[in-house]
Amino acid sequence: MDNFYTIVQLGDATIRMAIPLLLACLAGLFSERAGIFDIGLEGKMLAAAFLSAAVSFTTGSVWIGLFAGIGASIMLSIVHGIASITFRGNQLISGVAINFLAAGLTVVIAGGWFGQAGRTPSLSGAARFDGIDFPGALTRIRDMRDASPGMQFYSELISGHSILVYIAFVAVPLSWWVLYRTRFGLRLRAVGENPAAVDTAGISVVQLRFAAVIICGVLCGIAGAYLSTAVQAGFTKDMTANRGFIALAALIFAKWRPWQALGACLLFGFFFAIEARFSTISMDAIWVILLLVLPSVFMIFYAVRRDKIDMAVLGGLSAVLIAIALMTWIGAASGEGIGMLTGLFETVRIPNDFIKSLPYILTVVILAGFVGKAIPPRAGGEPYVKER
Amino acid sequence: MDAMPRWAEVVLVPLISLLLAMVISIFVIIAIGEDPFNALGIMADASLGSTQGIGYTLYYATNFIFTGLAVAVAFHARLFNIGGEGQAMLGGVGVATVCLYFPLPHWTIALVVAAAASALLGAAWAAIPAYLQAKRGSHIVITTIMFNFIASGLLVYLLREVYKPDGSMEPASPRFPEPTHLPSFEDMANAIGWDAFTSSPANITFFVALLACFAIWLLIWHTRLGYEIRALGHSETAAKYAGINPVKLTMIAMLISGGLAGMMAINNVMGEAERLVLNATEGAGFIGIAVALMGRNHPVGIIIAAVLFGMLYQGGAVLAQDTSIPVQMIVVIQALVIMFTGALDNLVRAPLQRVFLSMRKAT
Amino acid sequence: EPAVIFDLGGKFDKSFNESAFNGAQRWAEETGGTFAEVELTSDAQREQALRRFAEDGKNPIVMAGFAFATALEEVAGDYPDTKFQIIDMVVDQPNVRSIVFAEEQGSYLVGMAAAMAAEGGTIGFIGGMDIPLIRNFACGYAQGAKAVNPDVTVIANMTGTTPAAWNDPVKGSELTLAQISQGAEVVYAAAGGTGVGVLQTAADEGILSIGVDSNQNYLHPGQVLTSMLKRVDNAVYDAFTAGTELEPGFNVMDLSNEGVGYAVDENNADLITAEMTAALEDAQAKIVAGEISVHNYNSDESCPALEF
Amino acid sequence: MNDQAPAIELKGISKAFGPVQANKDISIRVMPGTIHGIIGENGAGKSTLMSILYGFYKADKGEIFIAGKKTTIPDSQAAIAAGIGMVFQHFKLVENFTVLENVVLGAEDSGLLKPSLNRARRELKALAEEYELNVDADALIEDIGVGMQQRVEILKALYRKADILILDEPTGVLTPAEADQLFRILGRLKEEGKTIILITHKLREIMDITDTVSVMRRGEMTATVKTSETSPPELAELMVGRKVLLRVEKKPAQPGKTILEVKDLHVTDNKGVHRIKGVSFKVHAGEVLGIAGVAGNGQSELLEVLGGYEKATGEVIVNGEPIDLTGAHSDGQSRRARGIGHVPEDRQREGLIMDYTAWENTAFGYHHDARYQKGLLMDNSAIYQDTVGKMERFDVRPPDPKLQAKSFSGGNQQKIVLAREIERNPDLLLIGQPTRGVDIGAIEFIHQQIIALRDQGKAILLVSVELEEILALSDRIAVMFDGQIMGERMPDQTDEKELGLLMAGMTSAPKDKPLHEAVEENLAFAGGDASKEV
Ligand SMILES: Nc1ncnc2c1ncn2[C@@H]1O[C@H](COP(=O)(O)OP(=O)(O)OP(=O)(O)O)[C@@H](O)[C@H]1O
Ligand SMILES: Nc1ncnc2c1ncn2[C@@H]1O[C@H](COP(=O)(O)OP(=O)(O)OP(=O)(O)O)[C@@H](O)[C@H]1O
Ligand SMILES: [Mg+2]
Ligand SMILES: [Mg+2]
Repeated sequence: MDNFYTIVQLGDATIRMAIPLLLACLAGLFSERAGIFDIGLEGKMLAAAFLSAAVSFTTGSVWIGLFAGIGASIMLSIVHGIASITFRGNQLISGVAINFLAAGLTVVIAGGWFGQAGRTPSLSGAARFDGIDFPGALTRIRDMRDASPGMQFYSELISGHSILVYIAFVAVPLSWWVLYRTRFGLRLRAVGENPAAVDTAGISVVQLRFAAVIICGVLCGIAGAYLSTAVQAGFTKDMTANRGFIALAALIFAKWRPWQALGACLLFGFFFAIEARFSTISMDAIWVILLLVLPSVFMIFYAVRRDKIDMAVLGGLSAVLIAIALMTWIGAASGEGIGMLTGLFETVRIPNDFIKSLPYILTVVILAGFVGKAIPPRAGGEPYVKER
Repeated sequence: MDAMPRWAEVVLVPLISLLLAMVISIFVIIAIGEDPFNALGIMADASLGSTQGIGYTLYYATNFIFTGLAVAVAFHARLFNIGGEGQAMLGGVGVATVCLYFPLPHWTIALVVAAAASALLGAAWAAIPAYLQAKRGSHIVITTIMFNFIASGLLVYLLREVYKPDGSMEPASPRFPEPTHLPSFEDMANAIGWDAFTSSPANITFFVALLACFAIWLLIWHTRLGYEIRALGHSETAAKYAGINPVKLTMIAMLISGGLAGMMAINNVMGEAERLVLNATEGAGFIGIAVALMGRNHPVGIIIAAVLFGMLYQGGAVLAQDTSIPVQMIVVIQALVIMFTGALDNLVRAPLQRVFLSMRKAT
Repeated sequence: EPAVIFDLGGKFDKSFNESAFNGAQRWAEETGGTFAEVELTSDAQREQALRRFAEDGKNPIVMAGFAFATALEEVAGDYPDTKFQIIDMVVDQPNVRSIVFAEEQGSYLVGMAAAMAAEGGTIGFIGGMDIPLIRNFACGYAQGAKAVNPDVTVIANMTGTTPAAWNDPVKGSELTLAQISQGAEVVYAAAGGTGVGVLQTAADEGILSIGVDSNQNYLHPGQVLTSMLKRVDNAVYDAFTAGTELEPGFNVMDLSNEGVGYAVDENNADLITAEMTAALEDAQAKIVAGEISVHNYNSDESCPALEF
Repeated sequence: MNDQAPAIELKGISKAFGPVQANKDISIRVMPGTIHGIIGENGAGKSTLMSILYGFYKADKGEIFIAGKKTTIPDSQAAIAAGIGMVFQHFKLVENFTVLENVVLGAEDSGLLKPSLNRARRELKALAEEYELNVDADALIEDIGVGMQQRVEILKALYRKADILILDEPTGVLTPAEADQLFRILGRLKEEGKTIILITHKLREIMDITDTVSVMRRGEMTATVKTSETSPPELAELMVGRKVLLRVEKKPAQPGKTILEVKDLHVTDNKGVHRIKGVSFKVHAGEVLGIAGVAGNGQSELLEVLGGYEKATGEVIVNGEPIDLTGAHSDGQSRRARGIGHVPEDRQREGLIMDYTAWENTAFGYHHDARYQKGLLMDNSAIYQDTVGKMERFDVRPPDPKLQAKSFSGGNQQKIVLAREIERNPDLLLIGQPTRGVDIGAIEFIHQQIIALRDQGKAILLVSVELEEILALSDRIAVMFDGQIMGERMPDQTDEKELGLLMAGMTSAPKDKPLHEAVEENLAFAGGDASKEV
């Protein structure tokens, strides 16, 4: 029962971690499906997080704050659009610049506005999104702990999230429907694949792409507002903590499709939930060693059937992993009176720096091992140039 | 036939873009209620007004030259290496390891050994994203970003568990032994009896960076390897036709790139801090992207852009101390510079082209 | 003109740095003087900031945080006429005043309060960056709790291992939820800006929390049990008041000189029962008198009451 | 002829792309119900002019009249509204959309897709019946051959109710049977009163089906004549500005020893499609072996394998020694070392680095040559000097080695590639599509070079989709279909009709159904393979 509740809670944390990723991921989906790459998701979320908190605090209404946050995000989207659509600039660079811009401006403006560089005052009451409690649901963790599993599931996972969470979940089928079932979606997908086809069909490439980046702005705005007004009660500097980049990785993992994006974001959310919950994980040395050695063996087998580059890179990586495994073993066995064999069953603590890096490591592993070559929208990243 | 002479493309476009970025920055400073000209004055004075200021500026510029070159080399192969930050961290690990655990008798030897170690670890850190891009098609932008995060996790671990002296609270290595200390500009000036660059961090690594620029210039435009790297960058299909192995070239270009980013550590870790600290790279890996772009991926351009960003850094740090403008103002200015010179360059180029075209027609 | 340099968490971390700022601010208001200040954004700037202030003739220069130790070692000798004060760390130089706080004593008292408030016998601790300094907080807290209730369970978590851990309210909130699900009824946040998230979540979930450094009772009236006061503000205030006459040397701020303590005000008056007040005052007297000795984690990097 | 208003009248159209004046003060009238041809050298401005009419580019100056009414065409939307449809030189289709989605794109009825798609499906069926334009509405564009893709483009125009149809070099990628079928359809459209503008480099097509023809040169309209009153030599002269040899003059071949022998070659591409299914043949010194075939039937892969950038199984013997088909020595460098030169099919994507200067491109693939080295560095000035000579001998215009490859016209780009590969004096020269999209002036020169090389006793393997070219240059002709060689013919003992049948996988004309249908069926059968991008 306790275990079940832990799982339910982990699920709850997963949702909390996944929602901003999901919204940002869908944002990126619209933009990139229209052929505009956007590594500025991070910056847009950050700007939205700041402005929504700031305006919520000032007006006392979180809804006004939400719209302000969305507005901030849309503004940056338009900047990105002007750079990459109107002036056909480099989309990656524009994205990098937007990230810097948001990181700097939020702090500078917060300093001017609230006299506290890098944060807004705490929000409370109507200035913040509260959880929506479904009928009959328990609201307190202490009550839930003693409830039945079904009740735990209902109260923790189904009920009690803020409205933005439900909006994010609804956004998934909605995005799918818009992309695949409407005229707008058809055109949007087409402009990301071959803008010339859209152009010669008599549709404005520029308008369509601007529409896409603005949708991207709206979704990023909600993601940012969620962080500062629902999860937290106020803005702190750099509070997006690289979620924009993880969302991009999720987008690639999902191969630019909405339902898969949901899956990818939940997975990444889960990694972060684990990271946030278990800052210390201990296990028997043998498991650690196996976890290091087995992939090494697999990689070596994979490499020997291929060329020199595979052998060098994978061999090197395996050597490092095996060295770490050996060191773990020796470390575990080096205690007083512990032999090498019993050393295997000593409990070792996994460094929490590793656990903190785990989501990133898993992202790479997933991209490398399970996604294969993700083919982005064909016109993605390239400005549409008719005449030079 | 080009629409514009080359000098206009290379000099005029970036310069006007830069001016535009400055104009907007001035408006931002006015908007937060400060005097922009006073602020610019402080920044100019702090970065160029004294040999000490210049020493700081060149110290930062040295970092940016390395990361800028790193980005540029990868760019020539059409690879976007955002991982300079992580690669530079690993470079720091390399420097710290040789400086702390190898008995290096003299700074000259230490410099060579540390440069090699930092380049090696930087390259190793770039190897996996490069491999994944070349062999598995995993997007290098994403993987290098991830490797930045992983590098910082690894660095904290190493600092705390390996390098940190017992009893210290700070996750940082002890100071490197005396013989590994590199001569700073101050030392060099004093040696010739000139009292200058007092306690500024610029050091001999600046010259190593200039050397690296020359080497990269040779590599890219005067060697077969450079020829192949550029060919791959321009057209992978054509490269294949010519018998160039894209996988191999992708690896090589990224290894060189990672090595250069790693070598930044001899400046900041060995030359300045003389110990390894957590946040030593200070975002230089990201600035490198802007520097490479502004410098049009050419070593000479990179030197100029690096010095400019060095001035921004140094000027900004002093600005924050002397006024109530937060340090992040500098981040805003950087963003504007990157935006205008990197992404909005057509805003300047298109009208300029028209001007040159009409001038030509008129004659 | 005196100067203060804030550490990476930033001036408004609602905690350590803010406390230092408050001290400086109070001095400025009372004397009408002005002071210079700077917030650092990276480790590499420490030395530069110190040197600039010293060269500009700022005196004394106060820095908030142990991380300045290395830079100060380096710089202090070059400016023998400038007085420096470092907090939370000892730097042995003739012109440096080092101030350390007996955090374990203050934490001991709030640990007692926590154990008395927690009927179920489980309390939590959330630290910022995992360093000996913060472990000392946790250790004192656990000792105090065990003194009241030997069977008490203390769940301790650290937010992270980098300075970013001082500023990660989202993670703080997650850790709080985890601790609540493990039964925690009071959580003590010694985590700088991260604590904002801890206190927020505790309030949202209807459990009690304990603030740190400055008085944080006001953040969620009626829901913050108390705050462990670490009077960094006093340390800064005193240094500024002493001005160039600042006396170098080593200084411990503890219960006896009100360097640490716990906060009672109108926001938590209802939470602190008479029984608690009696027990806490009794313990405080005994600590000051040396009858109770609270173990300092830093003395031997171990803790009798808690395992990390 | 009559007093009817012209379907289209352009007056004084000018258009510059930066420094390039693509169209200069062009005027043209096209009468309704006629087929109007436009010819001209590469870069003469034909596509530009038509793109202006279709609203893809905006003219700098000039007026457009549709059916006598002055019309402004700011974008393609306006052109479509004015009843104009255009099939571009490079198709404008979304590769991973279905045929149906491509047809509907931009012509949807409402916000929701379903109704539009349903209506389009019905209408497509009707159009298909009316014009014999069969397509599988649910096939993905990337899965169908270029002939089919062209049909989709035509259907797109008809679905939008176009009265004026512009086709830009439509036959470049078609088999003769497919081209015939296209012209039949055009004939029927004309009968219905629709107006057709046809851009082509093939004078025979002009003579066969157009009513009038306009000639463009260097951005200007040099002549408009009635087709019935002109002749190919006259048109060629109008285009190029001098007399052009339309026939290749060559002596009979003197085949020598076997230079290239291919035995049972198999190629499977990285998608797992079996591209070449057991091909064997020989090429001797002093002869040209021509390989004919519809694009996508394995000829490209054949060249890629021999050129060293596609892996294969089987045996390939050059000058008596086998070459490595999979291992470390199967790359382009090793091939060149074995005396194999290669003019690739796609000069812009393979043969040249478009952003490299001409002199840099001269070393491309040969950059490891000892004579281009100076110690560890490359000897850039040696390469430069080399280029000056090559440009002169091959009459590359402008002869400036510092220009980037992309600033040369297609014909001159091709000359740079040829100069590089021919002057290397290879024993075996692989040539793919030597004159694709190249105008007749340059074609003449390129053909002469190929024959000259043959006469020096070199072996030449020529791949081309142009049957005329194959017939003119080859000493023997092999026809590929679906990854196999359907048969070998001597050029003087065969004709386009027979080769066309072989290219569609048939050895004799079918009796039970029209030829083009059978061709279509067969090509569709090979369809999975025939989808390779062209
Ligand atoms: N999109 C473009 N932007 C700039 N210049 C172009 C562009 N397209 C063509 N050119 C210029 O046009 C000139 C000739 O190009 P064009 O495409 O007409 O050649 P071509 O002979 O038609 O080649 P091809 O046979 O491959 O179609 C060159 O100077 C080239 O630089
Ligand atoms: N998009 C473009 N941008 C810049 N210049 C262009 C562009 N397209 C064409 N040009 C220029 O316009 C000139 C005319 O090109 P156009 O494509 O109309 O020639 P064309 O007659 O169709 O040639 P081809 O027979 O090769 O198709 C070219 O020489 C080229 O310089
Ligand atoms: Mg053309
Ligand atoms: Mg054309």
